Amino acid sequence: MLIQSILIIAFGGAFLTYILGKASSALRDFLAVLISVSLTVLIFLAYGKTGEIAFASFMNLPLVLRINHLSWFFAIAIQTVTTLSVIFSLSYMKGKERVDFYYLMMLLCNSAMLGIVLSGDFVSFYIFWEIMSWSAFLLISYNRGGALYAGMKYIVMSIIGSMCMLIGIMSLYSTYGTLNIREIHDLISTASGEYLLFISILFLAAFGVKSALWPIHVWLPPAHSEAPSPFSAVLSSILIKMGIYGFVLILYVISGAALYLGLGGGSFRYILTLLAAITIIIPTFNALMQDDAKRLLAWSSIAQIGYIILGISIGTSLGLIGGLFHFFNHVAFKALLFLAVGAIEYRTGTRDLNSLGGLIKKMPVTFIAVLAGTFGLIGIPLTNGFVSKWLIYKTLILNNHPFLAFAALVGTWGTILYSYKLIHNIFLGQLPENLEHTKPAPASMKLPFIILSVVIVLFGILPGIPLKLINLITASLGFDLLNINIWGIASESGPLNIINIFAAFAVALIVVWFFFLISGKKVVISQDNSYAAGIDVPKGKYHYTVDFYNPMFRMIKPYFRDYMDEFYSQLVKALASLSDRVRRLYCGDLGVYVIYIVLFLSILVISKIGLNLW
Amino acid sequence: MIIIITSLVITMLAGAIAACALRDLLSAAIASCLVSLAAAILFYFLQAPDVAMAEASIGAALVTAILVIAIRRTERQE
Amino acid sequence: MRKIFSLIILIILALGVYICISEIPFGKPGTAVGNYYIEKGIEETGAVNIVTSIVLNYRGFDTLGEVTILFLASLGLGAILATVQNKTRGVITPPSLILTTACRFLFPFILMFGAYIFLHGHLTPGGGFQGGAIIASGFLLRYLGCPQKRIRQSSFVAIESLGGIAFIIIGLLGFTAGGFFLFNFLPKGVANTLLSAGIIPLIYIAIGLKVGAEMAGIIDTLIEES
Amino acid sequence: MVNPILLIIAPLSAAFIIPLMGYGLKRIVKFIPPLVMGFNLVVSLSLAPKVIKNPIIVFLGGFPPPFGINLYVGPLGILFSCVISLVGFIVSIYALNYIKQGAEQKYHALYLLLLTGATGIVLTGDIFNLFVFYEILCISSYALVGYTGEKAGIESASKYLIQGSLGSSLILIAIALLYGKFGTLNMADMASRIDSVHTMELFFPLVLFITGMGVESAIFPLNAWLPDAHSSAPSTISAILSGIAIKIGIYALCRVIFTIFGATDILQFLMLLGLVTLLVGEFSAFSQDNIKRMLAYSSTGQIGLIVFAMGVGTQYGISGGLFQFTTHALSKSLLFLTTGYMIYRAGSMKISALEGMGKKMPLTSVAFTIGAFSLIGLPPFIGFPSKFMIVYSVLARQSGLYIVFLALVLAGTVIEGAYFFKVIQAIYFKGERKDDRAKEAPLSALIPVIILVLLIIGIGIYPKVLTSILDSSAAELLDRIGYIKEALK
Repeated sequence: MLIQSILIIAFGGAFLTYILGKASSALRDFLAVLISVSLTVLIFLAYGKTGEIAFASFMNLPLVLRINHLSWFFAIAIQTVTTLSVIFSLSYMKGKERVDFYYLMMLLCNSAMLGIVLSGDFVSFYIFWEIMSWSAFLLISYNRGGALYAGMKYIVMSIIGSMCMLIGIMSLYSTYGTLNIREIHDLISTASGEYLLFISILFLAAFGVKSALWPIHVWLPPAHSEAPSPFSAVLSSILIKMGIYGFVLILYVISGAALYLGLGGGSFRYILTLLAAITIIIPTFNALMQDDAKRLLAWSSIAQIGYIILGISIGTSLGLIGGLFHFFNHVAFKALLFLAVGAIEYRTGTRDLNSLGGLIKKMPVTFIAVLAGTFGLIGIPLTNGFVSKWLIYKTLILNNHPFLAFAALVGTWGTILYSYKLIHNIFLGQLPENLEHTKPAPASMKLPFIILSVVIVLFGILPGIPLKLINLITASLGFDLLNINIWGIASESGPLNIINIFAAFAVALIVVWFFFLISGKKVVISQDNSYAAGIDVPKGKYHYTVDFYNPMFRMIKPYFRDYMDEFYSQLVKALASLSDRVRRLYCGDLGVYVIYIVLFLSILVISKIGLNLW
Repeated sequence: MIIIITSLVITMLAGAIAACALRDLLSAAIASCLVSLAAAILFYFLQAPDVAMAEASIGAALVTAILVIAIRRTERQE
Repeated sequence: MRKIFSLIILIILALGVYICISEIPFGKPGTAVGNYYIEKGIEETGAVNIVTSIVLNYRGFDTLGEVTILFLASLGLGAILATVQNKTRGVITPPSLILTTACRFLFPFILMFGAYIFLHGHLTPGGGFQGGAIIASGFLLRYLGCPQKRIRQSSFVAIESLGGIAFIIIGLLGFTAGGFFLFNFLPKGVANTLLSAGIIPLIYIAIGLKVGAEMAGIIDTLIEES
Repeated sequence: MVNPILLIIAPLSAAFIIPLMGYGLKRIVKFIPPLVMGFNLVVSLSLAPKVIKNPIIVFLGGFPPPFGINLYVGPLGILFSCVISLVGFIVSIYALNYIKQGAEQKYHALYLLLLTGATGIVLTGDIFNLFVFYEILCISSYALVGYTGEKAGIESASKYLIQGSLGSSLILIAIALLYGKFGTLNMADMASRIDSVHTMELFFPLVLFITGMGVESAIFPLNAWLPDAHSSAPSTISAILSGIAIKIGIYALCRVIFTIFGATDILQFLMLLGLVTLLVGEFSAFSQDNIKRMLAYSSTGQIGLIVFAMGVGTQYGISGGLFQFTTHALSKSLLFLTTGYMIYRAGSMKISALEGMGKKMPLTSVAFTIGAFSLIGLPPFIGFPSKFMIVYSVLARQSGLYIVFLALVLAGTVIEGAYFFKVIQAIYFKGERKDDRAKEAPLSALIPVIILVLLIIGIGIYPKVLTSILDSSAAELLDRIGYIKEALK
């Protein structure tokens, strides 16, 4: 009953918000927040519940909703981010056009995502999946201009993905006569290896598109950067994670670890981990080259997805825990970063890294938030990102994957570089003249920052809280329960104790602080000092955030073009010219049309007489 | 009997080819009238007087008249 | 190029059709239904002309459809031409006196002949369509011979519609009387007399008038516009 | 019980009456089509439950089947007749205010005759009668395409006429050949005499049938008339042509192939034909900048999908094809109706002229979006269950070749999605951000649009309303023996 009410409130609330928005905008804002918050509460209440309810039927197939640890875990992440984004939107969307529509699509997308994780059979999964796809499309296109192209790219790739999924689902249905996930899991052990591989590849394509796995990631950077910022947060932190959910679903819930590891003689796993490693490296360095803050974050999202998939695809308990935990952490810090960039864009009107700078004094709370976010992103100890990355490294090392571990490490170096670029170009350095009067972010934007920052640090210090739940999830997927305490993992296969790290960190901090204390008094060094040798420079002209990392670009640029994107554009161009050529068959000349009819008739006749085809 | 039928069929064929080949539309219309007329006679010999009557009055007379009127509205040459 | 191409296709098609048709035995028609019509036709419908009995009784519904097609043709022509607005009338050379007089003289006879054909449709070859066409050719002659004289379009339209409605009403009367649409509910009468074959003469009258009006209407529309 | 003959007679007699009303009753003429189609809709719906159990055979003139003409009112016929009268009803409401120029009365009469023809085709049990109604359908559509009197309309109407009559003549020859062979015109009787062996005597008529009916049902490469005709006709007519007329061609084709010939060995060919039609249609639509031409090409694609599903040849596949037929009838008429007033307001058929319509005509734009989503097959609209059924039926054949076919079909769907989403973006997110005052379509246009939207969403969420009639229709198509038995009882 609880699950049904969650979905009913989610969908009903979305439409109610839209209708109410026609009457009063204040009421609409209030309702949107109310619905999101109450959904969060409801989902919280559902913690620990497991169950399955058939709520309707579609083409003689029962549609089933089910809740378990896995779906609760994803649902709470979804709902938290949406709630925070909606709160963020209150001031962000003020005075823009079609705000009713914006809220409708935001809440609809949220409801669909909740539906995805709560559905217990593949038909409802697919239905919610598609609703999510098109509502996200409408929101990505919202900003007009370049957003149209981004939306187009997104929806076309997403349809291709869902068509693959449709084939996969229908194939399962025609083979097993049921689409209930639990029943399929019971039946699938009888499947032949080839069939399982076929299904897995189809689902890999479907979920890979959504989670932006290389080489089918090209929709993501434009879509994330062009969407309205609150929705970028939703896109990056949870919408693409629906692909991760799908991976977990198909690899562990449906097939189970044993079957998955044996898929195609183990080559499937091998290819998946390889793809994940590529997904880490290439996008990381692409992110480095971006000048648009949101595009940078978008590329970074792809790279982080690579970590998650890498963790999941290794196929051990620790890896899965690491992957799922990294998913959760990425939700937190990527949502935070996108919202922060949204706040900066809201206040300054730009997100071009070359024209920002020195905002640390103007927007201190935002700075702290971005700092927390980037620390998490890099994986600096005492943030949650550290724990999950630690777990993933540990898995890779324990399972003898030196190259993959190296790839992950390279990815982290890159992450440090672009994170620094982000934080430096926005907050440090020289404040451009036109940004002198920047106001701090409004309260409704600060609230999400604070909450998410707290989450990042809290789970960095006390990783046991989420790990306990994740451990339950992996246990329900057939892995052994690990011994988890509040500070980390106590089992011998991957010991992790935050207290030790905390202690080491504290000691280091004290030492540094001590040296800092004894090193004498504080000298304020003006920008002119370090930059122009004390001579006055005209303000605004020497903005040294422009072309950050320029020497490095020159080095890596030839290797890190987005080859896949170019490939797809060529493909689309070829298809367009083909379609133009096909269209020319209808040339408007009646004589030719009559020839077509005669030709058709003669082909039919010949196929019998000459070729004896039928 | 067979001679009559054969000659009628040949007339029909000739009329049809002429209707296609002639560039003067009026002549083509008359040629197609010839086809109908021959067909009507053919029908009569094939013991279908009802069809023959219909063919004669509609195919030979009315359709030709309509074609001629239509040609008068447009151009005479193809 | 295109001509050669289409010629080649046509030759191939002709060859194919020839091979197809050469395997079909012509001249030996299957007569599953035909024999029944010949045997039982007069008895069941009262019409001596078997063709008529088939056209109007066994397959009366087809005839209704065919009548509708004709109706459609004139309606469609009217619809399309009604909006085309170029009434640049060519100079009409008045026909000679002899022609005019002959037309006037012949016109009623042609009408009468047409009426005869559709009235005797159930007895002799012919029927509504043929009679109607002959009537229309009378009108054609009149238009050619005396171009000044015109008949109001609307009267043609009215006759068309009334003819169609009459057909349907007769059908519906059969439905109420016998339970079947187009049921031959009237007494069959004695074969070979004018008042026989039940509803067949009635329908033929309707069809004859209708077809005549339609054809004449089409010609009228075309001439009007030219 | 209402006699199904009324389904044909009512619109026919109304069409005959309309010209008589030219004097004085001119105003009420336009209310006749909605009235008659409403009546037809009620009759068809009331017949549906009975027909699913037992088909109704109606003798015309009181002669039993092989000798007279009969109507075979089975589930298939009633399904089609329901859709025809539904779409006809909705479009005729739309036409109340939309049709203003030209010979208005004649338009309404022609419109009714078109629907008469369509209903006649699906209900009749006699091949020649089918041909007669087919001609009624075709000729009225020729006339309606050109009825506005514009040059483009007349040109495309005459092209349509020439190609259509070529097709009709082929059908006539085929019927003549069959009649010469079997001496009967009744479909059931003919079916009972056709041996399962395919000799040349049967092959040639079959080929002629496929070609002839392919012209009307817009199978590639016989569909060259379609884009011209659909784009130059008034929007109501485009909706009817696309929603009904071409589907009737498919019906006739299926009736001939499945019921008369029982030709299961050409099903794979049919699938291939559908696939090619689909791909060509979608590709051509992809590079269109004229919205109506785009919709027209998309109709070709959808026809391809329907033919493809019919070619699967299983009960489920045919149900899926019929479901897709319903989907397309509803969605495509919705699309044409909504674009009708958009074009009227924008003054151009270019897609770029529709920019900013989301602001100017919000309801119409939403309806357009829903129609497009439904055609692409997105849930929760009606297009989804139909696509679901088709995909399932193909995969249920468990054959590698079929999976390749299916992948190509779905690739076509992706292309379709691409161009529809482009239009949706143009409607909502392109153009100046001017605050134009909303200038919505009139109420008489909104009501039908809203009805269609409700149907699309309703059936999309609860497809069960259709499944029983779809299943029994598919069974009727597949069960030749049953058909023969019922018809010749």
